[in-house]
Amino acid sequence: MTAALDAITVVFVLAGCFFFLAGNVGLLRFPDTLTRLHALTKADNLGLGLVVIGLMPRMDHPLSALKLLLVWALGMLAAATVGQLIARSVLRRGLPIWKGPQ
Amino acid sequence: MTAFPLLDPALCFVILTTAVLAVAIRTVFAAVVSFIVFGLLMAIAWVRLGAVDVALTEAAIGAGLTGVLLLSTVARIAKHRADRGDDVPILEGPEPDPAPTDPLPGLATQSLAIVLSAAVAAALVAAVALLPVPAPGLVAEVGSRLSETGVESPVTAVLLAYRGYDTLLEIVVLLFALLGVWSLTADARWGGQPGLRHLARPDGVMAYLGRLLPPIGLLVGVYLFWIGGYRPGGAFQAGTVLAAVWLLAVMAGLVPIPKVSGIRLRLALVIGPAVFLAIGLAGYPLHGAFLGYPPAIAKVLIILIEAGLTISIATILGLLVAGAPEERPS
Amino acid sequence: MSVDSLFTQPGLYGVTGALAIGIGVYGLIVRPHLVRKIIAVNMVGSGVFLLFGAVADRAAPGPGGDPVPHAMIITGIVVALSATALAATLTLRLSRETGRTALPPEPEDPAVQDKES
Amino acid sequence: MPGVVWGPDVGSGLLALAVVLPVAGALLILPLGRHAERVPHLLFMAGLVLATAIAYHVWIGGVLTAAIGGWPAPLGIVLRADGLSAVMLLTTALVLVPVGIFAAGEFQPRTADGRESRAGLLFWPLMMGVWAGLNGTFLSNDLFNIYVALELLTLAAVPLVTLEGKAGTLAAALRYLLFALLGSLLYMLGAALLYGTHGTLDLTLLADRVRDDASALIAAALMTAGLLAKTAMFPLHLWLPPAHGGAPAAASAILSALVVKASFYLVVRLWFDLFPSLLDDTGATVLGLFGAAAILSGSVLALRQARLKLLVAYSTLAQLGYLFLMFPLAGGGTEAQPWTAGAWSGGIFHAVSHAFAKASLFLGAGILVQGIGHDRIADLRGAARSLPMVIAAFGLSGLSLMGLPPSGGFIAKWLLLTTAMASGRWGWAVVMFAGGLLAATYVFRVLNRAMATPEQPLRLVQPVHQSRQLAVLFLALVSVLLGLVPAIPFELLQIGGGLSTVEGFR
Amino acid sequence: MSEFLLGAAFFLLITVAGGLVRVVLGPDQADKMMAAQLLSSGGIAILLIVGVGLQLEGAIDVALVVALLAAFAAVAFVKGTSQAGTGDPEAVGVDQLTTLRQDAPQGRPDSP
Repeated sequence: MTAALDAITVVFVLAGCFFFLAGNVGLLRFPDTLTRLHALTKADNLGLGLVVIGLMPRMDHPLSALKLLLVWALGMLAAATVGQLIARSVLRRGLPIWKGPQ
Repeated sequence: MTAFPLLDPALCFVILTTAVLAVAIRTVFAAVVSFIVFGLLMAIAWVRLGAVDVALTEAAIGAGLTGVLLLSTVARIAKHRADRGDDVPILEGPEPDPAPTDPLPGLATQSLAIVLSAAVAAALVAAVALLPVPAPGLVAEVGSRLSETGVESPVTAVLLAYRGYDTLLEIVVLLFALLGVWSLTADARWGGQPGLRHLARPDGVMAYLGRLLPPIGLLVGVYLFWIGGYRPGGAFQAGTVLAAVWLLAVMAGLVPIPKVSGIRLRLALVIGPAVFLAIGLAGYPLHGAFLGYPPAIAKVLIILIEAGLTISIATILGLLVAGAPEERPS
Repeated sequence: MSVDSLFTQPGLYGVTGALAIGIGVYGLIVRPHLVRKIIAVNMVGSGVFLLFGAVADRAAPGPGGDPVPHAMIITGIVVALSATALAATLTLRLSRETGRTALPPEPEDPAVQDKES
Repeated sequence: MPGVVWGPDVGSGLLALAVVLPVAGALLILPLGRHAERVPHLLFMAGLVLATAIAYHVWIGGVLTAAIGGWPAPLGIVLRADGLSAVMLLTTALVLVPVGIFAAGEFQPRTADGRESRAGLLFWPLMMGVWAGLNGTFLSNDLFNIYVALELLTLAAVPLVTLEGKAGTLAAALRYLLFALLGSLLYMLGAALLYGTHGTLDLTLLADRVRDDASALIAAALMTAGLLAKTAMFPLHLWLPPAHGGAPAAASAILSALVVKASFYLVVRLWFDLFPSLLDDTGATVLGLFGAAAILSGSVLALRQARLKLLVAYSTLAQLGYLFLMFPLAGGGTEAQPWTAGAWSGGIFHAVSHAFAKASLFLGAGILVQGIGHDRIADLRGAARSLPMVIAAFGLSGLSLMGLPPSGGFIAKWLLLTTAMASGRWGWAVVMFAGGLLAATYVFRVLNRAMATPEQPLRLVQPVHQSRQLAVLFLALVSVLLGLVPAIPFELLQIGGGLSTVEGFR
Repeated sequence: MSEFLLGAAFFLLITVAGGLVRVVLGPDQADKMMAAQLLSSGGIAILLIVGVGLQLEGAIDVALVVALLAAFAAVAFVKGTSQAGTGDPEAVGVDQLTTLRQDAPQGRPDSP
């Protein structure tokens, strides 16, 4: 039974790490601010969620598992709202917007 | 103990890179951002060193509040430059940076700085190397007398029982920092609301965040306050989280900060140190010494002190970040 | 004289603390902008606390460590924040009154204006 | 384990009160706001009574120690009051009472139209904070607790510099804050290294465990460098004149007379109690050279000042130099000489008499600024006629600065000079003579300008209340009185002092 | 297992450190702040993994505090860029959105 739980942890944490890598590559490679927002709000949250799911079986008390979920929820809430605010501030300040690969 | 030997050198290297960035990076805003990242990595380093209490404090105060304080300072400096009609349009255009890069001083000062900082760093590395291997510490003493303090978490026992006098002076230091900040208001604005008046779109995302996060923050704050007795946590970390969410509600324009001359605000500031002082003086008859807690009721006294401290710390830290009153009192 | 103690976990963090102090001192002297000086002072503070934490970790390795230095570091961080808040407000006031964000080169005469009748 | 405090060791019970009283004062004044006029003066009086009680208990019962919370040394924090701490506590309380009376004329919590005044209200809790920081530093026997007390002192003193809201003082306050913060961090770094090596931060325990090895030297160097920055000693003195010159008179009196003395007191504690054997010739001579450079540069710069407050601020730099001459004369690793105790007492004596003289000078300068509208030395003609008591106080304090009999400064310099000559080190004696001469020039420069008969009598811009002039005169008289009856303070100083016994080192 | 977890933390640390490049290069302040946000969410993951790897129950609380305060720092930044500290980015410049809609023919109508 613990081998199965360990396997879940390994798989999910690795997947989480992959999405964090994807997020970072996105942050560095994307052409303009608005597209980079995807890296921040999408890839990272998925990475964090997978890591949280991967770590949940390791928790000895169900309450700490709940706390892990709260951390993930907070992460998502922060990313969503901040992404919206930054996007609106970028638009308002009229920064150059990438119009596709001319 | 080092299950994965590569993690520590990597963490140290990234910490030092962020430190160099915070000093050497071109613009002031980027320096503040690097400093926020530095604070976060320090919190990870503290967890790696097993000091979870310190990690909590560093994450809440070092990375959190100090970062926000510096961010709002940079923004307000930009506002002052804009009000003065300086050339740099505030935060418009592709590379809007409020403060242009400031020139480095002459060669003499730079070389002096390099020599001095290298000397200090080298002396310290030598001192670290010279520290004796069987390191003396007070772990045993703290553990042996823990039962008399009525608290299980050793750090809370040290903070509030063994070295309670330090913590009393520390909350007084915090209060005097606030008095110092308030003393910098213009005379005409004395008595007004601290910080800038904030307005937000009623149905916008800011107001939504201002309504949603504070309850969660309150929950986390009370949780941190309560577990202070058993596990890492306590008044300082709880106070910081409460201050942060209170400021969030203020930024969302939902909650007005009470006036500086308001009596309720002043009592909230003073209650923490006052309760601590009263219990300290009660220590004379109860236990024969200042801040002496009789073991039987030590736990109750410590919880009382922590409750007072949490209220005062949350109020003081919130007002410290909000800054000196800038609004003309209505 | 145990140089190899530098490569154990506490030694490593102690050296990082020492180097962070060096970087902070350099930044404090070289950078004229006041917000950067505040950052440099905070960095020296964090370096001192990291070095103190490494010292504590040596006393009792593993989770927990020596609680006395940990309590002192928590006090130090709170004191550092209050000093930073005062320095930031002074900087803001200087920026609003004089428009400068750096200290004047040599200490010019403090404005003890004559209260001419 | 916890002896009943009301029994024989009443004295040790009082120690904690010396810090609790100012803190309680600050906490009381803030909510009272407009209605807190008389509270500070009552507290200053109570503080004077408390300081005398502590000094009395030290006088009859020897060194007092009080473990806070009943926790013994390595674990808890111990407050310790020996002769030196008792003298410094008394000086602080004795300087604060007249300064409080003086400041009452300038800082009222309630403005004329009944509103609460910013500076008027905040001045008093900040003074209480400085007082708590000072008492905390003088009494604490734990290195980290001293760090927190020093931070409280700095964070209460810096806002005093900018309290009058003048734009010029902002840069001075910022420079002061940055120097003080760096100083405190270096000090804490040294304390951290000592904890790492010896496992405790209690001074008495550390004094037995410290060996003269490289790590103790590095820790001592770091702590001394930090404290030199906070004492504005020669290489790190840039911040003091604009800060003390620009601050309001009552605040600059406290800053120059007491706040810089706290870090000097700690350097004395470090070098004479914690690392007595480490104070070899090189270390002591370096400190002495810093002192000599401070005397000469401070005095020369004081001569060139056009404004009285800045002249007095630069003279603080010079007089601090004398204090650091004590290290080569009293320490220096020379084998126990009968006169080394004299140099140690001479240094402390100079610190105390300078505190009274400097407080009187700054308050006098404050009255001049308020009375005749300016403090430009060139236009002081006729000031003696219109403000006789202030100029008389200026003369008396000048005596103490120059070190002429019968002032307290004379006794201090006499002790230092005899040690220098008895041990054949003429260099320090020459420096002291030069310093005294330069002090004489800048004091007399001001005096004869003030005594000169003006063409038309100098009109007072604003009448100065009698009690404020009496406060200035009282401080100058105490500084002179110290010279007339030095026996009692001399004996009090020797109790429990590191270097007090005549045969030199313990 | 803790060997694997700390190894994962090491990998995360390296990828997250990559974000520092954006802090240096980032043309606009928003990019730098986003990089900081990315670093902090990566930091939260590292905290969780190291906490579990070292059996430190408190590390989850640290992650909780970091998550809460990261949002707070981002809001402070966004407010800083709007009307210099007091306004709300959404309250301002609604008209600019309409101009955007004209010159972006293939874009979806922007939902306010």
